[in-house]
Amino acid sequence: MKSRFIVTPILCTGCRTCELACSFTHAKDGKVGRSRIYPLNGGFKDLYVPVVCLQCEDPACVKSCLVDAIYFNENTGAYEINTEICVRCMACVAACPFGCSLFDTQQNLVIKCDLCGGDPVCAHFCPTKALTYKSIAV
Amino acid sequence: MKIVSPKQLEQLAAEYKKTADRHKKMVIVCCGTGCLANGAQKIVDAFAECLSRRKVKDFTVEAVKKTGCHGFCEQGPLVVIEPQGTFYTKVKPKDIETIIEKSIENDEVIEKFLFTNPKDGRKIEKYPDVPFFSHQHRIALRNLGKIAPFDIREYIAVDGYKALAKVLTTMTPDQVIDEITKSELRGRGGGGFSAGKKWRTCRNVPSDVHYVICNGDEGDPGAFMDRSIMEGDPHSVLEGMMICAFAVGAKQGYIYVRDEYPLAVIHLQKAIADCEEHGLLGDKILGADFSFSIRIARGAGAFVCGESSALMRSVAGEVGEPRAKYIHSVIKGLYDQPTVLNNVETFVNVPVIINHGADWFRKIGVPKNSGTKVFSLVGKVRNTGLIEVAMGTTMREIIYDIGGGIIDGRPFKGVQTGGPSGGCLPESKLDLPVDFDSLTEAGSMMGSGGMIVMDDKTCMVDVARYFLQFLVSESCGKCVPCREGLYQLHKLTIKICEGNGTEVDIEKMEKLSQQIVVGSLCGLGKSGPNPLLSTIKYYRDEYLAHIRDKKCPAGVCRNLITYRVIPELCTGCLACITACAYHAITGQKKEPHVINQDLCEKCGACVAVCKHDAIEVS
Amino acid sequence: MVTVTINGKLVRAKEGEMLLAVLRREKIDIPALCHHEAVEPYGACRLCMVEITRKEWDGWKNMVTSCLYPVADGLIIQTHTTDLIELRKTILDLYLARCPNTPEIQDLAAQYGVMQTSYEQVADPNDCILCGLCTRICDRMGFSAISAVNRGHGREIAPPLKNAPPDCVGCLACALNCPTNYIKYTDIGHTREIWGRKFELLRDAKTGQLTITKEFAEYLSKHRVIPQDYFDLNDESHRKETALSLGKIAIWSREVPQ
Amino acid sequence: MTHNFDKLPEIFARHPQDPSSLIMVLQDIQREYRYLPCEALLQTAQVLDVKLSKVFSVATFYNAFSLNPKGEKVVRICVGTACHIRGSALIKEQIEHHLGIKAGQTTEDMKFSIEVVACVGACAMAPVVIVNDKYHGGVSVGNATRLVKD
Repeated sequence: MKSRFIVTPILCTGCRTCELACSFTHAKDGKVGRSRIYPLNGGFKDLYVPVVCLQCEDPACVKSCLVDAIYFNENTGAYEINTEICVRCMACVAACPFGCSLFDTQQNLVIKCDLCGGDPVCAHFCPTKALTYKSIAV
Repeated sequence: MKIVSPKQLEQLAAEYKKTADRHKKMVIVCCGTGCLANGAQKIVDAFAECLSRRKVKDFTVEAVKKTGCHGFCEQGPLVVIEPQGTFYTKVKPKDIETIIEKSIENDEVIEKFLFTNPKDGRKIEKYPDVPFFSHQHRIALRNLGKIAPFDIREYIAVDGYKALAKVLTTMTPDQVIDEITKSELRGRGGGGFSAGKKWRTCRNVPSDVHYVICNGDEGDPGAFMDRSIMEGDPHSVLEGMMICAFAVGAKQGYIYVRDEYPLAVIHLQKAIADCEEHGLLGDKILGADFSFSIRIARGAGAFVCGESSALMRSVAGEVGEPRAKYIHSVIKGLYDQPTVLNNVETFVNVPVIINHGADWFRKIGVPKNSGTKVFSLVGKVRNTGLIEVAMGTTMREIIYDIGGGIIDGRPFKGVQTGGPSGGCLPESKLDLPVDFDSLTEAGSMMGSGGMIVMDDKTCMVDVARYFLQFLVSESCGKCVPCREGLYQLHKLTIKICEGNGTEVDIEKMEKLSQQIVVGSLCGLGKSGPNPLLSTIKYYRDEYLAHIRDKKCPAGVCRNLITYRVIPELCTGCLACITACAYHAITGQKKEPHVINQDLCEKCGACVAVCKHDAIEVS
Repeated sequence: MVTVTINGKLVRAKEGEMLLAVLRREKIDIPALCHHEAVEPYGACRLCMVEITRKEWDGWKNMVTSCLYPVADGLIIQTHTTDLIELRKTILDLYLARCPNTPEIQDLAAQYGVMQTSYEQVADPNDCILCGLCTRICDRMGFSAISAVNRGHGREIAPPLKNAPPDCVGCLACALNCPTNYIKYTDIGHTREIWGRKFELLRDAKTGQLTITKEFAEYLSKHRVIPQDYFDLNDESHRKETALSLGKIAIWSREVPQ
Repeated sequence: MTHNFDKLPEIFARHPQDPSSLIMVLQDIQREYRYLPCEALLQTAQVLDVKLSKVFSVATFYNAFSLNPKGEKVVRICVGTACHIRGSALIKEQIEHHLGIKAGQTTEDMKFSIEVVACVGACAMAPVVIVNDKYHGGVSVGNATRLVKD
């Protein structure tokens, strides 16, 4: 059993509540640009997909990191960035095909989803339940 | 030919001893770097040339032996006629004919080549009677000047590799270490750490690979004992390393040799090749279950590479930058493996200790400082050269009995020991016994054994400035206190030498020195301020003379002196006019000359050439 | 786990971890200019020195660089004794003589009450404090494009032969981690210039801050086996599209059991 | 200055081709060309599999290496302690003045280079000057400039 984000695009309204929740949790100032999650327009009108780190099985970000700053947190199942080690070369930012490794210009840090320690806040706040976080059999 | 057993080695030694005895008459020509510079090779060639023309009974060219350094380099080239032991100094190629005719064919002594004792002007005939040699106790230098360094047979003939055979056949590694520990042999490279303890620690580190490194990076300016040993007795170094390797379980050894010592590299290479050929290096040495090989790593001119962690990085082909040693290099050294690093002189002592036993060794010297120490006695002393004395000998004995006192009978001012990490000791410390602990207590250091004697014409502020300049240029530049601190100390000494110093500057230097000692990363920085601190401690008056009176009592610091011709003494010989590079001296032949103070750069060339002491410094 | 005493307070720490990490965790303000977690501790700035002792040392104390000193049980650590403050003052004073106009050094020195250097200022000051972070990080990344050259007081950081460095990929790790912002670079249009070498930026700097150079991307795809097309994203819209399509597949096919 | 780099492979062949040989390879190159030509550094980096920056770093760290061409005669003046006490500074000044260059420089006609070296281990003969590996001991003001006559 593993916990995963479950996304139902049909329910997503692009309201950006997840972004706000994320920003408040991680940056404490609620600026939308500093969120680790962002809804993308799916090409059709009113079709949105919240894009967030998939915690891939063979992650490009980890492979691209030349200083081994991204590590797997056994407790939460998230790949996290050790900001102390990170040298901000942005290799992971460029390597992630989903754009889920982001650069925060204000803090001068590379950020990515860390699953809020195992219980992602964004999923709690999704008003339409387009984004949920559940245990599933893999 | 491979020697496959200790027994075979014994037979060979006996055989070679006989061969060595066969030449009843023998001529020994010192071919250390000093004598070579003075033309020793020409002497050897002249012997060969002369003997090809002239038949001498019972004497062939093979009996002319080129040996390593005798230590008495200043009097070179040195020639010793055996078996009488007649000692000739400053021999020239043109004299060879005479020497062969008189000394070899007719056993006469030629008075004019004999050494004159500077103390009483008497000629001394025999080699061991020369005071320079008679006061010495030679252990590390035992073979120097006796055997030809590039002939392994000669080394075997003087019981070479006997200690190795003994170790391989009758001792366990632990017994070897016990013996060395019991002998209280301390590292001769400067720190004075117990060699036995070091070996024990290294042996106890569980690892498949152990290394032995011989530190031949004699960086201290003014010291050259390691050079002479490596050049004159390379096999002793190798034997010491092999015994160490056996004790700690190492299979690979390195000798790190300074770039400035090309001859040492050649001799060591030859010695290693000979050993490999004779089965003394490689697999199954002397038929025992012991394999060891040695590689030479050449340094490239960096004083900081005398520091163990820097040296190990340099051996690995990297920049010689030290690292902090909270984990000691004995545990994590070369390529992060346990490594024993000892100095050349330390290794040379090892075979003797094994052969004669720890108790014998401990009887030499003083308690906790057993054995002997080699010094290079240089500077303003009459007999300069390499000497070896028992630990605990006083400085006075060394300088006055062996060294023959100060040049021109001038007053003694100080002696610098320990190189750039050591300090200067004044006359009041002359009766200090020379050993690791006493020197450190007096604010200096044993170091690798440089002993530079200074007379009243040496300015102590200038000496401090000189050492700081050396350290600034030799600092690796990694940590701040050493890189920036020593630089600032150097600037301050320059300020004082130029007469712009204040008394506050002395305090400032003392305070900064203290911080450098505490704050630096490696030994270079930690001991860097020693020369400065010791001169401030013992020669504060001289600093004050520079600061308060704007005078340099020794007449060295240019801004504070003037040169003047004393007309009564000047003979008008024109010598100073020719020597002055700045055309500051004018005058006619046989008339007193005059120095134009505006043009004078105060280089002192005129004083150096004036034979009549007609130029005064004030 | 081991227990150490820091300024009189008992603190638990992992055995073998470096003292500085423990001090930082305890929120003790220890200056360190040459330290970065990504690289091995170096011990060059000497500012992080602390005083250590043990009960059994009978009052004997030692000063060590905390970035390099592994903690062990029973250590008693003092971080702000008079001696240590004096030492830090001296070091900052020396730094100021070398880098008189560097704001980072000025600020730190001011914290310790050193407003200007009491030593002779060097002739041609610049902002480089020779902490070696740039070269060490470059080594760690596997490029080793730049290195320290010369030695002693004349030491400086430079690319080989002082020409455009052949091994550089323009990742900016050196410049971004320089504590005094001494290493200069420019990003203009699609061109990045650093160490006198020009690089082509893969993405438009105007549309996003996600910028790496073509050389870096090529290095990553070759040495780290990341598909080249992960980087072949020359503008933001294209990237979003890819992200979305890949995202769909990944999320729906792999994660949700139907 | 152009060189024939045919000798380089021979130098490389003398040593094991791994990074630990770097210093010794550079020494042999220095001995051959009396300085380290750019091209030689590039080849060394390639052959020994060492980054060029490391080669450059080593080449500038150690005293024995020079990146500038040296004159036909390299005059090395020992400024070790023993030589200093016995007046090597004066000898250095005389030679510098005679050749019109400072230590570390080379005359324009590429005939002479002056270098200072911190102790060559011939302290008993101080002051020492070495001209192209030939040692001259007990140098004095009178004979110093004679060592650098053509």
